[in-house]
Amino acid sequence: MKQSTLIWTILMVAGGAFLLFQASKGNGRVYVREIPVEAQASQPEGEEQVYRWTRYQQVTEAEKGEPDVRFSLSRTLGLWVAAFSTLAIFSFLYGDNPIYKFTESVFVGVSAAYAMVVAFWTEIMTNLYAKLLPGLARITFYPDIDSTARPDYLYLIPLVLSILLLWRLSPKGSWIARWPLAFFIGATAGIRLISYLETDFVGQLQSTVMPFIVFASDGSLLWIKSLRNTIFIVGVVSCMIYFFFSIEHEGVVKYISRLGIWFLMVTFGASFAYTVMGRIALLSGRLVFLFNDWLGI
Amino acid sequence: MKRTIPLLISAITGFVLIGTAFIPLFVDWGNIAMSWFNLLAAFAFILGGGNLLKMQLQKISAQQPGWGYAAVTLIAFFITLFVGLAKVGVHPNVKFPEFAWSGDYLQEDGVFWWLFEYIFTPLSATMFALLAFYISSAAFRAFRAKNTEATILLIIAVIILLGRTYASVWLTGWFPDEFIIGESGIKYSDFNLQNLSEIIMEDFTTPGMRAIKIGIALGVASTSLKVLLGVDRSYLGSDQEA
Amino acid sequence: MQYRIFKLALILLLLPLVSVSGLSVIRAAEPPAPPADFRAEDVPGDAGTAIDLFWTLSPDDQPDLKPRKVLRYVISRKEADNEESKFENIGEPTYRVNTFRDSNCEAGTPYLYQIEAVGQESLTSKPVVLNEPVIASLQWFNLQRSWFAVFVVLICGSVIVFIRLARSGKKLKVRKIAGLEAINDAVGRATEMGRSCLFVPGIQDINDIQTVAGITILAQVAETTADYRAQLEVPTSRSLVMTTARDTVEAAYLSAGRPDEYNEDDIYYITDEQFGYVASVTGKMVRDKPAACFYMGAFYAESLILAETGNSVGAIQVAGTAMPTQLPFFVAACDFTLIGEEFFAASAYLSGEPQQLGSLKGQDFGKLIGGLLLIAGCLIMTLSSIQSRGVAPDNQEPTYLQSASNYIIENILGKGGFK
Amino acid sequence: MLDFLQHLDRRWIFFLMFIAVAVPLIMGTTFPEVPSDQVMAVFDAVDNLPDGSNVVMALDYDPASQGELQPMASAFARHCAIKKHNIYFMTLWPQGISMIQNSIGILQDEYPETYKGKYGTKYVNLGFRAGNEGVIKLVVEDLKKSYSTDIHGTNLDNIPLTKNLKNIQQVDLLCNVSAGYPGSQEWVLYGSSPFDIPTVVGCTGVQAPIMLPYIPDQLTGMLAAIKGAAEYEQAIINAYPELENNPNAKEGLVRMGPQLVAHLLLISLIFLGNVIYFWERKQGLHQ
Repeated sequence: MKQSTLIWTILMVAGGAFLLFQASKGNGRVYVREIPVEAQASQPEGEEQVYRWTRYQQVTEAEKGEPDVRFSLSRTLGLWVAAFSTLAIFSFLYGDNPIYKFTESVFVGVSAAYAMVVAFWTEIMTNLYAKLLPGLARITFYPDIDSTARPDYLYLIPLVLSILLLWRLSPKGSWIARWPLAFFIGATAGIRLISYLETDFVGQLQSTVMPFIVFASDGSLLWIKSLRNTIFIVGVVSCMIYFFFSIEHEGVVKYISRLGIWFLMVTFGASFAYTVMGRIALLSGRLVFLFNDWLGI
Repeated sequence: MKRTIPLLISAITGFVLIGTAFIPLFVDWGNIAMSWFNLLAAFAFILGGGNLLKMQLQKISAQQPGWGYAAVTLIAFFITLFVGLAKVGVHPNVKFPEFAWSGDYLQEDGVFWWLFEYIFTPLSATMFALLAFYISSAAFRAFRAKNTEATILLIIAVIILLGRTYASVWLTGWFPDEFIIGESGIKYSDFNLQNLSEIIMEDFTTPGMRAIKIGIALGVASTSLKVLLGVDRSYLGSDQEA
Repeated sequence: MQYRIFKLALILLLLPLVSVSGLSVIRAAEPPAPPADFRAEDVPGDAGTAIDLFWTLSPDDQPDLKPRKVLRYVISRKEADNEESKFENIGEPTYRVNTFRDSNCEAGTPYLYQIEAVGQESLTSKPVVLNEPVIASLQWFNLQRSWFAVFVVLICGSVIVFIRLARSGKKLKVRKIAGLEAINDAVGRATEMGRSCLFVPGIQDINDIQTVAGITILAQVAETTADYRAQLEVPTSRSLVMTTARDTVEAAYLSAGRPDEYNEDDIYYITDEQFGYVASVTGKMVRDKPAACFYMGAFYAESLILAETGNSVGAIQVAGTAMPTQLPFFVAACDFTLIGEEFFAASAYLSGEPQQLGSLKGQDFGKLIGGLLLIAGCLIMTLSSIQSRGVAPDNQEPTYLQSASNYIIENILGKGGFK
Repeated sequence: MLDFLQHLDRRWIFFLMFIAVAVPLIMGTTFPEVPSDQVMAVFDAVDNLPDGSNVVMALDYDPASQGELQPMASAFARHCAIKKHNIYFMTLWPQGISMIQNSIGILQDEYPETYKGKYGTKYVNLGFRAGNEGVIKLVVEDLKKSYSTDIHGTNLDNIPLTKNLKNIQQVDLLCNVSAGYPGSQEWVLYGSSPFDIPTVVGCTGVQAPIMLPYIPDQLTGMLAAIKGAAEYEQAIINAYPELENNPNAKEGLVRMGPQLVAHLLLISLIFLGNVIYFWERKQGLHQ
């Protein structure tokens, strides 16, 4: 193990030196173009007022000499933070370490808060707050709401259910959270029962009904098409028999279900290959970020 | 009370939604139920955040091993939550500049956007990219042709892995465009790796998946039915919990 | 002189050409011809909220005309019996489109529709208005789904009936599941080698049915380990799963007659986080080198990390899950795998609970109906294709077999409904 | 030798994998692709629509799957832009908002004459709504119950594109790019299958086999994994050669290089692993 430690240390030092070299060449810097924004107040009866601020648009390094284009500290910092986070997670491959654990904890915190913020602004504010208090919503966050909009008191029901749901966090009386949960689960069960039966049961049967033997319009046998249809139907039926639990696997059934399991294995083989393919694509996506966006290779 | 009402709620909701498929009058009720459902789903995100908070706080107060990391999680959580809810660094909507809060919370250059772009994105993407490495070591150390089934699976996987890249052209691109037996309609080139992998996907994988889908559909239907009828009450939890 | 005559002749010759081309320039800026055969139909099987509109494309709406003479159609609507109502734009389908669905109708209100073709420079054709108003009417039952309703009733009904039967004490037969014997063998070998068994119940909470099925199988594993006096370890990723697993294992040791050998500390909670949990479990595997590993429950990307480590310590591995994406990895890396429904069937078989057995039987009944329908449909289609072999399809009345196979596909399995 | 391989530290395999993906990426190797029938079905579904048709682009993925799906989403956006379609963006994933911004970026930077400053008349960003399949169920029946405003808080009744849109049964095509649940399968189950909405999807390799049985009855076509993306890019380039010089339009094609080397590496690893396994079995290590 001593030897391997040495090798890995050399690799890491070499990697670090390469990074420094790339950074010294000016890579890993982000430039932005300044775009001035001028906005007129929307209320015509109010006093005329113009609001100004600047928007920034990221540009490629080639444009850095142009006017309005400047170095962006916040985005450059961001890029390096992103690169550091990427390497920190990759460090888990060498072994569990504090840097990995640190970034992982950051990830858990950020992602939970992110989901909360998005749910808050998109669903809760637009579909609950704006429906229950349209007047207030108009003067705070959503000036575009129709001024004639009336509160829709029907939305008090989901509000109450939601509060009951959050009750789960309290140490006492958390059984009350079962009511919204029951609504949630009942609704899921209802829509799933119908759509799965319609699309995945009846719909799949419909797509599978086809003739074993196919003829061309001139009456000659299309034997390749016939063979493929037959394989297809036999495949579906034999797999269904494998998953049929009311009869023992004896006699003919034994052979049919054996055929079924082979079909399943071919299915899983394809699934295996596609999953592998996807995982590799994810890695190349990440390396594209490191090489192109950060190191500028 | 603790059990009957939830059972009633789930049964009524479920059967109304089933009814929407057959009785057009129910469609509007179904839509209302779905809009409530979506609101509850949004609150579930908040519940998730709350749960995280609770657990990390417990960890810290009990000084469990690794509580320092729990503190890191909490700090990250609160910073993100604050900048997101307060729309820090977000300019208002151009159409309504006098409303300071009318801007888009994920606006480019906002602090929340920065956190998402430069912390969340690389972390989540890299977590998943690790899987490519795990698959490579599992390929070497775990995927064995132990029995007929595993052998078929691995052979098919190899054919498709090759057939979906340019290797198929290198290895089997030379298969001639000639009929195998007379005018049979089958050419040698129909069996090059690319075509072979397509044949496998269309004629073998699709029927297998179809049978699996039919099975899953029946399973989902019967599970849903059991929930609606109150036969399966596992979602209510055990009585001691209350 | 000759030259001038020639020139004159040339001008005379060219004049009509010029005027024709000049005309065509004017024609390009002309409004397009209106569409024809404009008609409306109430959408069947809805609550009276939608009307379908159909028309024949404007003769100027040609596929390869450049520039296009028709860019889009404008459809407007007004209430027929309301004097003050005016035509209001309700939609603008693009060229080459000849249908439109108005989903904003009120049931029982008569509507008049109007369509115009719009060409270059926003020139519109003469409007075409419907001859008579159309009313969207409410239907009480969506007849298009009548056959589907039959399926729903049959399948749900059979599940209910079988659960009742099982509760009333009738013995429901389920075939032997081969994977279950593999479990006993694995435990037996662990005992021989004097090493422990490891059971991983997936990473989902107890409300996931796969976790529940996994715990049922855990009961069987625990009974076997109690019999053989082997050590059993269960690391969990959810605290509720830990509690349930402890109850289950304790009960299993009790029924095996060895309550004293049950050790609560062997069933413990690690962490909710996916990779943290896996890192801890695999670390444990490398240290303790269990002789048998069981993975029963809902698994995600961690499946192959677990299976790989188990393999590298030389354990016998038995897996069971219904996650279609993880099954391939288990099949490739484990000695035995319970595939999808087999996993649930094994759980029903072991638990003997009426609701599990009943729904398993109900699903079998559904498969039976589906399978029979499928085979019947395929046979009828084959016969009909043999029967009408070589006959041109359009000049022939559909034969009995053809209409039968059409009925199966379009009505029973499709959206045709009873007819 | 075999003994050495048996006890090989798995970090060496990780290192090999890294090299297998990194080197072709740095070299930028691409290979010619021939679009398959399945990919051409997707291409035709977008291409055969009249210019300016209404397309819903549901981008249900997150940064974690960007490596696999971004090339598809970009190709869809580019293809729709060439056809001047009206695009409605939406997502069922909270992290999908930023993915929509990427696609809008393509519309504005590469096709400014059609899309720059045309928000509301050529494209609209509906953003995210919570509720997974619940959202689908609602938008196919009653869009405005779920989306009363777009992402900027503008009322949908004040946006020309959405003013008359009752639900998405009225659109001409649904394009979905999805990384899992909720995604392609849910769109088929609750949207395209019961209401016959023409749908094409682009999905990850993990989902691809699961989506296969829906083709062609419930689903018009599918782009499966990065290979599907590369073929689709090639199909677009074949039909619109002006894209030949746009390096961004070849994102997927560039990724096929690492894919090839990594697949070959994996196959040799599986092969080598099995050789060791059978050798061990012969030695009697497994009974």
